[in-house]
Amino acid sequence: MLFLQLLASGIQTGILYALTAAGFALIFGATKIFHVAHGATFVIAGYAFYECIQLGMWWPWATLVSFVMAILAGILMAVFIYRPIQRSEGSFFTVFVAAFGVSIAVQSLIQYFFGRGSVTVSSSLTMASEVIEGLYLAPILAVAIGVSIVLFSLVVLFLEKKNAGLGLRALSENPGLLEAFGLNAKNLTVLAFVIGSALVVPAAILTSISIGIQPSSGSKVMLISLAATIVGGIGSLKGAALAGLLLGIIENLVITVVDTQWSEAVSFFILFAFIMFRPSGMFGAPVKR
Amino acid sequence: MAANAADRPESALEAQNLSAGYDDHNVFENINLDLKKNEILCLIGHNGAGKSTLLKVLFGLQPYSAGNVLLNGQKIVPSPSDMAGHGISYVPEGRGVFPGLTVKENFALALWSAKMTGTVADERIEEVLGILPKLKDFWTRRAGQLSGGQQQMVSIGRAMLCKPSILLLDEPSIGLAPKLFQDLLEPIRAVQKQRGMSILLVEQQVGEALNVSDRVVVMKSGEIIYRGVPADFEGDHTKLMEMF
Amino acid sequence: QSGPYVVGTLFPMSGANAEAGGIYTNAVQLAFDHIKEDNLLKGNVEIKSADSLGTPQGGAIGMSRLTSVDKAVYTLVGFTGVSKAAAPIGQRAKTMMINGGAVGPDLASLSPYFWNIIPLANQEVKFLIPWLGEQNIKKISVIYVDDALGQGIFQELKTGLPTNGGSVTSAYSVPPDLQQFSSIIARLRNDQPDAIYIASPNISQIGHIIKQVRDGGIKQQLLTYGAANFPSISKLPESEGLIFTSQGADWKSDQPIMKRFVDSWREKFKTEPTTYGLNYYNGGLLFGYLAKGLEDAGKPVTGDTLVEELKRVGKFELAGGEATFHDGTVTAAMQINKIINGITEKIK
Amino acid sequence: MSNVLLSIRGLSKNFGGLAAVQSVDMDLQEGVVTALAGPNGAGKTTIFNLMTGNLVASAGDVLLHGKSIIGKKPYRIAQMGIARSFQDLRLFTHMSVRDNVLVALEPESWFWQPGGKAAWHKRLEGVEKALERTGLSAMADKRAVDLSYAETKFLSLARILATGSKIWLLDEPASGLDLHSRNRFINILREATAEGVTICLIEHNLDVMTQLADRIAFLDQGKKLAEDVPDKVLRDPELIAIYFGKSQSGN
Amino acid sequence: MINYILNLLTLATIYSIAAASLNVLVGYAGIFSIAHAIFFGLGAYAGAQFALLIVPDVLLASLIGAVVSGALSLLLALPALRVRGEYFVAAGLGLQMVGITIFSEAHSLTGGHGGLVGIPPATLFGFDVSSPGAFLTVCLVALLISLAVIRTLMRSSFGRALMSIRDNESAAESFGKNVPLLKTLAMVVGCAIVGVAGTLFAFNLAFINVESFTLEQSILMLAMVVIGGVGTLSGPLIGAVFLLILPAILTFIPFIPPTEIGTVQQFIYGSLMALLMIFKPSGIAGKTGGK
Ligand SMILES: Nc1ncnc2c1ncn2[C@@H]1O[C@H](COP(=O)(O)OP(=O)(O)OP(=O)(O)O)[C@@H](O)[C@H]1O
Ligand SMILES: Nc1ncnc2c1ncn2[C@@H]1O[C@H](COP(=O)(O)OP(=O)(O)OP(=O)(O)O)[C@@H](O)[C@H]1O
Ligand SMILES: [Mg+2]
Ligand SMILES: [Mg+2]
Repeated sequence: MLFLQLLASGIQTGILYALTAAGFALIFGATKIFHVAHGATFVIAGYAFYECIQLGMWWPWATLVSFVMAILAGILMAVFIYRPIQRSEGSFFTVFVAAFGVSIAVQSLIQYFFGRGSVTVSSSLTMASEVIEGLYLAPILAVAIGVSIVLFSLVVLFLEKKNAGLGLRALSENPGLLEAFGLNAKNLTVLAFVIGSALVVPAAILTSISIGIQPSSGSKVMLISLAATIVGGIGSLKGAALAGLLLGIIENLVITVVDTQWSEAVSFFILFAFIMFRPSGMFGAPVKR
Repeated sequence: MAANAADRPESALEAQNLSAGYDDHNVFENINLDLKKNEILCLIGHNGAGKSTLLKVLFGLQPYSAGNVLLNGQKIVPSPSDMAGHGISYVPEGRGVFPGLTVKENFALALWSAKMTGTVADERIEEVLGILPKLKDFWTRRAGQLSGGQQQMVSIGRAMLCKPSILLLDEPSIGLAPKLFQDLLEPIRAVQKQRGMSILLVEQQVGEALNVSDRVVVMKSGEIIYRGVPADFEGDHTKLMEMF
Repeated sequence: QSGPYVVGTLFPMSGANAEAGGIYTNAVQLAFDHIKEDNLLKGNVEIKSADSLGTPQGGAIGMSRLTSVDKAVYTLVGFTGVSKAAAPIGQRAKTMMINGGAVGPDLASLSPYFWNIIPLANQEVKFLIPWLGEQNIKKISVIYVDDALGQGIFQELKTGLPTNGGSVTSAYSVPPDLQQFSSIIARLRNDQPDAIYIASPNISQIGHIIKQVRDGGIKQQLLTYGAANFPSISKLPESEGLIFTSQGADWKSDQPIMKRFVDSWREKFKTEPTTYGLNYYNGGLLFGYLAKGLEDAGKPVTGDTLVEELKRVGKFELAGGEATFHDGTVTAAMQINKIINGITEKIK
Repeated sequence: MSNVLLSIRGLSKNFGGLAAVQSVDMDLQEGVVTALAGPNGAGKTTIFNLMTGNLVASAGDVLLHGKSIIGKKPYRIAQMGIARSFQDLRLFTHMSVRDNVLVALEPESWFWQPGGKAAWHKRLEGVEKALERTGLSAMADKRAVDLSYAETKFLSLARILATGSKIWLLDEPASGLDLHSRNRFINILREATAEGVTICLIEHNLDVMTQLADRIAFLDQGKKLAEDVPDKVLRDPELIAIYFGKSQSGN
Repeated sequence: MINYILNLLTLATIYSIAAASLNVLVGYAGIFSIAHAIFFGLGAYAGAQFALLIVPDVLLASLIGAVVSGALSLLLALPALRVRGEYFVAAGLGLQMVGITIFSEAHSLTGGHGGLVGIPPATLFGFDVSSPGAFLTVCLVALLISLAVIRTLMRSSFGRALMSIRDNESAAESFGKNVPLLKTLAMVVGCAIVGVAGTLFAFNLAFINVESFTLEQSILMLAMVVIGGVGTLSGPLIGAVFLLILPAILTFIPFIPPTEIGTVQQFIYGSLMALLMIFKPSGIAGKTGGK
């Protein structure tokens, strides 16, 4: 029963990871932009939702506002931070440091306007009850599963049916050539940021309900997203999502064998192990050396 | 063979007094080039003459500092997506394929760019595979795993997909075995004759290129120093090559 | 010489623990407002704030600035890591340091210039254990961060509980920045303890644990230490019924100093006062008393003389009652609180 | 009969189901320029990669001075005196032209090179000589990325020239060059062979091939179909059909 | 004032050493490490333990710090030899996170979260060098030596070999470069130097715990290198001074209510970082407009 319980909580954690990781993976996979500020988008989405609820808004509207804010944040960063840097041939690390700067700035802005503590949106969805003997589940688990399945299906469908997925993959390989094909690399970059940032929204909302969100929540999101992206295989959206789910489950299950203070480090052990023994990740193409 | 007023309506893509370059230096200034409808125009010149730059400017990949670009006699400011929309294809110098995508996916991308779907798309693929039958052999392999020449084949095939009315080819022969180069040029020439297409061909393999060209233009250090027809040289192209 | 006396504050003003820094700063400010109103001192007091970022390095830079640029003679600090990094710098510069927030037991002996105006955590647990015995709460599970605070509390529980017939049934050590406790909660459910003690230096983490434990359907009594005085914990709906120790602070007391503190706090900050606020308020007052003593004796006000004065007097009438200082720390009254209908009430 | 420096025996390479190279034998004789010709995808580059250890052979052997070097790491093989160029050049893009060449002259992978000051000066001299011969002296301080196309081709050659290796494997070194540059290129290679360098050359340009090659090995679909002096190979109607197609057969 | 400035300068000097050593990995060898704070920490713990248990001689302790950090850098070399680019960034991240957990749990070596307290004042050959001025001098000398070592190595064939690997690994191999060996050596050199910086850091603070070796620290060091100018000698120094002095200067901004100081400072700090990268992508000391 303990196992089942841990599995359930693992799935819930994992879904949050999967959603954020998929967003990060999509952006990174397509644009090669190491979007460290993905965590900032997460925090913005979470606070937007919280603030709207505080203002008495009906939750679907609040969700909508949260989507708009996150997507807007993504687009702004793509256009005003990353584009100028990439135009001047900024290296991987130039982008990294700029994105890091943005994260700090966003974090302090949120702190300034919303305070430093953790905020939580109260909801009856998080109250667990005994479903079967010894297994406690909260309705939010079902919501999370439902939302993530719908969202992933939508995104995957969009990417595959609309050829946009192909465009994004091509973008990751050679944006210049994309232009020679007559496609617009800038628009595709923005598209990647729109979808990637949108994916983070449900995760942010679920987190603000189930755990609570604070200005500094972004960094953990970023780390796990990054780990899942690599474990899943760079360029594979499904891989990242599955890896996120898996990391969440393992993080929970692992405490049956190791002490609790190690549970977080285990995700990174796994990351390390993957890089050592299967650098292409679960679904990636073999790494070219 | 300078363009006179009567030729105007026939022009497909034209550069008028065009100047362009990089950061600090101009590669060419006040250049005039007129690609007529249904002709193959061969542009040759030494390394660094500015041929690729001109092609890039015409396709909108590179900004120009002065002059005009005319498409079918209309003044335009070229941008890659517009040009593609107008049925103009460009084959860049070097490996013009996405190495991580399969040949099929490379094609799908080009079809997407040309907004072709369904049966139209299938027909186009059929036709190109008819021109370049070898493509079938590696249809589902990643382009990056192909040999240099095979990649070049994919690149040209892809450019033919959107049924282009104008084709800009930048040194398609690099890395191609002579037979393959011919195998490539001949069907293109055939298609061109059959349904009409303007081709601007930049080449170093002057002999082969002249065999298929209608006109030839020589560029030297950013200036056009000669305009003529292949017959001027009666097969002895060394004379032409010594011009630059 | 009569001032201006420079008093420094070294609190985290940004980052995860900035909430605490804000409250501490307000409290110190309030104390000096009162000192000024009373014309207690001849000299003016100037407050200089430095952001410790809550990290040792930030603390070191901030402390070094306070001592050498601002020439603070008296500095209020908080947080264990910061205190440890600041103590040697303060000692070198002969600045008196007062901690009113961190409760790691190892803070007692950092430096002769370093004094705690807050009873350290082990004292709180010592006070709690007999009460647990009375309530027949025997089996305790502990969720703790493996630092001085957590260890102090954990050790105290482990040795203290058996004397009252209780025991620690299970203990979970967690990293200080963990936010997600579902796996621990699953195991807690199996442990079936009578109560769960939460010992983390990270205020938002305590909040996360409380919320997630309750959401997870665990109904057992929750226990923690004085950190629950922070609104982000005490105002959580899930904190209903939470029991925690803190130093004695009877907000309804009619001791004039206390009454004045409580009233002005409510008026000025529109929130309920907390023991942390109280401690730093007292930290401010303490400086007033020490400096006054020195002024009266015609001595200069320096870190050295302040420490001397503290040792000489030993006992001070501060908000909440008389406080006795010895061995680098303070002995003060303790109390047990329970959150009932969102309000913190003293139950013992 | 001249001395065989490098030879391959029964060399094969499969990529998944694709037999890119099938049991190829070939000898590179001292001072002889051997051209590898054949249609695209014939396996020419793959043979180079097998010889230099960049790919691991599925079967067969590579012998240097009669000793097997199969399974050795690329850097070991390079240190044994085999220098190669790449179809896609692979310059050290952000280093200066001079450093691009200098680095090729410093084989020791340690904190310092043996030989002290004297050796250092000798290396510098080597660099200047290589730059001069390839006509790059004027742009020695430019970064490789800032070179024009033709210059990058010559830099790629300068690196190899400087190593002092006696065996060169050149993968389409002159492709895309104009007539003038091509002739310069051919001259440099001629000089090198005169100094005793053994060259194996992949080339699609007939001019270059006929002007340089002493022997041509003809490959198709991973198999070696012929190896002989150019006159013979270029007269074989079968090969011509494969390589040049019909219209060129009179050439 | 003077002591504060000395203190800041000391810290800036220590971080300059750290950033310069990271530059060996990032700028020259193309090894994108974001676990540098772990090696900084290894040096700090090793040096501090040596000072606590044996003798607080800053030279000996630094050597110990360098040796321990350099030796354990082989841990990082392992993945570095297998993967590159973003994959290696992720490996570094894994090492960083696991390393922090180990630092927090290895109580007997690191003092856990509580850290190591009471590191004795530094001495050199028996003389006390713990006064701010003297210790700054010690740190400056260490910086000069580190820079001299780095400069000599990077201008030698070793540096060129590293750069050739950075630019094109397979080509470097084809010119006889033993890539795994060179990468490992670069790693050992970089990490040994940061080990020295770590030891000096421990002496300077007289107290160390995990909070000084977190991912944020690693990123801060990286930011120093990038903001200063990757692959340049002076870049890391400029970056270190800039990123350490800037927040200190920001504390002198008047008119900010004390409760908001931190927030405003952080906002300015973060925005400046982003803006610098937009307008000076190759770093302050880097060549402009270069591609
Ligand atoms: N990205 C660039 N930045 C700066 N200068 C460039 C760039 N690309 C080309 N050039 C310069 O512009 C000039 C023209 O180059 P271009 O590529 O158009 O020549 P080309 O005629 O196509 O030569 P080739 O036959 O070698 O392909 C050359 O001097 C070249 O060095
Ligand atoms: N890494 C690889 N994975 C799979 N197949 C490969 C790989 N490298 C080459 N091939 C295949 O092996 C065959 C031989 O390729 P190779 O590059 O040796 O040809 P080549 O003779 O050099 O041709 P070209 O003249 O076009 O450069 C080709 O069919 C190619 O697609
Ligand atoms: Mg060109
Ligand atoms: Mg090849």
